[in-house]
Amino acid sequence: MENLIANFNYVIVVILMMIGLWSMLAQKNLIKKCIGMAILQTGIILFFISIGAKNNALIPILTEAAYSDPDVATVANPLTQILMLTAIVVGVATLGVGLGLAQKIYHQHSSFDEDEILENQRK
Amino acid sequence: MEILAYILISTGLIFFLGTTIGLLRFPDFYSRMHAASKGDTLSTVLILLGCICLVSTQGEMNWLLGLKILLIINFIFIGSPTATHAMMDAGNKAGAEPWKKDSE
Amino acid sequence: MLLVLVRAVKGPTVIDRLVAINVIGTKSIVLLLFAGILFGQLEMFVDIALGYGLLNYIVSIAASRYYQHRRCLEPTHTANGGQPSRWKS
Amino acid sequence: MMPSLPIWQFDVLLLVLVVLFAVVALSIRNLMGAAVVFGAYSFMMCLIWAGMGAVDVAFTEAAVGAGVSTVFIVSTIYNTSATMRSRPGGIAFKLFIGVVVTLAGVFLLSALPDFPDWGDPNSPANATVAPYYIENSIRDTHVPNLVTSVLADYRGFDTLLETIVVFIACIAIYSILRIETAKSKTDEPEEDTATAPPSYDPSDSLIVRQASRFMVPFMQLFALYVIAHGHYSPGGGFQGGVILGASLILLAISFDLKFILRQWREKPLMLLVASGVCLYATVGLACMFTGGNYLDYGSLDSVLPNDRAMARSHGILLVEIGVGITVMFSMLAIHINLASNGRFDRGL
Repeated sequence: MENLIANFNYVIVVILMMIGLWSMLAQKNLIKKCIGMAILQTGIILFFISIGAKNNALIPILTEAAYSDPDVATVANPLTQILMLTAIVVGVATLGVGLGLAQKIYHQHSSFDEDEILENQRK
Repeated sequence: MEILAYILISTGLIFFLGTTIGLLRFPDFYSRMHAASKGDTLSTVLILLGCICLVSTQGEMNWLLGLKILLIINFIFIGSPTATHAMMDAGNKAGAEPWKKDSE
Repeated sequence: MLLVLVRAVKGPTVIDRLVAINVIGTKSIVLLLFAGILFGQLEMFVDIALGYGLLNYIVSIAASRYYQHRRCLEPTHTANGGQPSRWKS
Repeated sequence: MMPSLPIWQFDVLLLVLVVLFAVVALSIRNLMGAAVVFGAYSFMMCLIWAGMGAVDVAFTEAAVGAGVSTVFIVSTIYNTSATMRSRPGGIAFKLFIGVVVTLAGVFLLSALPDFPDWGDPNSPANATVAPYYIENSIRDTHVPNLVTSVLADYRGFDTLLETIVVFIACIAIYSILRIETAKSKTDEPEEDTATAPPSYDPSDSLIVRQASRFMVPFMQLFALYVIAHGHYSPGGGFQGGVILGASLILLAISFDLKFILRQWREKPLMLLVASGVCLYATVGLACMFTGGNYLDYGSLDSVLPNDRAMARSHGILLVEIGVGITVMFSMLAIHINLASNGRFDRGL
C-alpha cells in the first residue's frame, strides 16, 4: 500500500493510458478515437514529467542568486520537460491530421461510425 | 495590507461558492448562466486583487507583477462577459427552453 | 471548490457544460496564481495565467459560433439519422 | 531553501480529477459535449504540470488546450455531425477489449516496484545527464531558463526535427483535405449548396467582434513578449507561436474565415510555414560556415558582436523565432483547412 502511494503517479499514468487505448480500440466513433489518442498521449507526457519531478525542487529557471553556482537538488529536471514540451505541440498537429482524415472519411461515407464505413466499403 | 488581501480573497471565495451553488441548483440554462457569469467574474477579480495585495508586501519588482495581474483582471473583464454573451446567444439560437414556474 | 464543479460538468445539456468549462477556466487562472505563491516564484506563473486570461474565451466563442450556424443546418442532416438529439447527453 | 511543499496532495487530487474528466469525455454521447469536456481535461493537465514545477510545459498546455485543440475538434464537428449513432450490440466487443486492456494495464502495473519513487531526486532520469545542463547553462549560454537553453541549444537537433514534424503535419492536412477540392473546383457549387452554412450575418456577433478586435493586438504583443523573453521566463518559440496562431484563429472565428483569408492568402501562408523551418536550418548552416558544427551557435561569435556565450544566446533567439513562425502559421493553416473542409471559402 505504501508503494502504491509513493508511485501514485504511475498508477494514474497506467489508468490514463489504458482509458485512451480502450477508447481507441473499442469506440466506433472516429472523433472519440481521436480524443482517446490525445488522452493516451497525455498519459505518456505525464509519465515523463513525473519522472523528472523532484521533491523540494523549484522550477527550472535559475534565480539570479544561483547564477554562479546552481544547486542541482533545488532545480527540477529540464530535460524531460523539453521533450514533452515539443511533444505537446506535435501532438496537436497530429490531432489535426487525425481530424482531417476523419473529416475526409465522413464526407465520403457520411458517417463517423466504423461499422457503417465498412459496410459502405463492401458495397 | 495582508489583512486586506485575506479579506478580499475570502470575499471572492464566498462569491465563488455562490456561483457553484447557483450553477448546480438553478433550474434552467439562462439562470445558471446568470449565476455562472456574474459570480465567476466578480470572484475572480476579487481574488486577483487580493493576490496583488499579497504580492505587494514581498520583494522588489512587485510593481511589474502587480501590473501583470491587473492586466489579467482587465482581460478577464473583457473576455468573460463576451464569452457569456456568445454562449447566451448560442443557447437562444439553439433553442434552450426558459424555465417556467408551472413546468415542474 | 473544483470538486463541486465536476457535478456541473455532468450537467444536463451541452451548453451547461460550456458554462461550467468557462468557470473552470477562470478558476484555473486563480489556482495557477496560488501555485505560484506556494512556489514562491510568482513572476513565472503570472505569464501562464496571463496567457490563460487571454485565451480561455476562444473555446466558448467557437462553440457559440457552431450553434449559431448549425441551427440553420439541421434539415440537411436529417438524412443521416433523424433529428439530432442534441439536447440529450 | 523551501520547506516541503504542500503541492503533492493538490497533485493527487488533480490526478484523480483528470481520470474523471477523461472518463466523462469518453462517455458523453454528444460529440460536442465530449470536445468541451476534453477542454476541461486539458485545463486540469495544465494545473498538474504547474504543480510539478514544469512551467514551460504548463504554458504550452495552456496555450494549446485553451486556444487550439478544442477549436480543432469543434471545427471538425462543425463540418460533419455531432451525433453518435447508437447501435445495438457491441457490448460484448467492448467488454472483450476492456478485458484485454485491463490485462495490459495489470501487466504494466506489475513493473511498478521497479520504478523510482515519485519525486526521487536520485532517480536515473534526474541523476545522469540533467545535472550537467543545470550546472553549465549559465556559463555556456547566459540563459537562466534551462528549458530554453536545453531546447534550442543542447538538443537543437531534436527541436529542429520536431518543428519539421509540425511542418509535415501541415503538409499532410493540405494533401488530405485541400488538394482534391482545389482540383475539382468546377463541380463544387452543387455540393456546396447542400452543406454550406448560411452566409455571414453581421448582426450576429457585434459584441464578440469588437471584443476580439480589442483583444487580438494584446494577444499578439504578449506572444511576441513570450518569444523574446523566453530566455528569462517560461516561454519560447512553441508557446509564443501557439498564442499567435490562436489569436489569428480567434479572428477567423469571430469575424469570418474570408476575413482572415484576405489577410493571409494560401500561398504566402505555406511559404511562411516553410520559412520558419528554413530559418532554423539556415542558422544551423551559418554555424557551419563560420567554422563550427551544425547548430553550434558558439561559432557565430565571429559575426555577432559579443563573446561566445552571448552568441549562443542570440542563436537560441533566432531559432526560437523560426520555431514560432512555423508553429503559428501551421496552426492557422490546419484550422483553416479543418474549418472549411479544404475549400478555403467559408467555415466556422
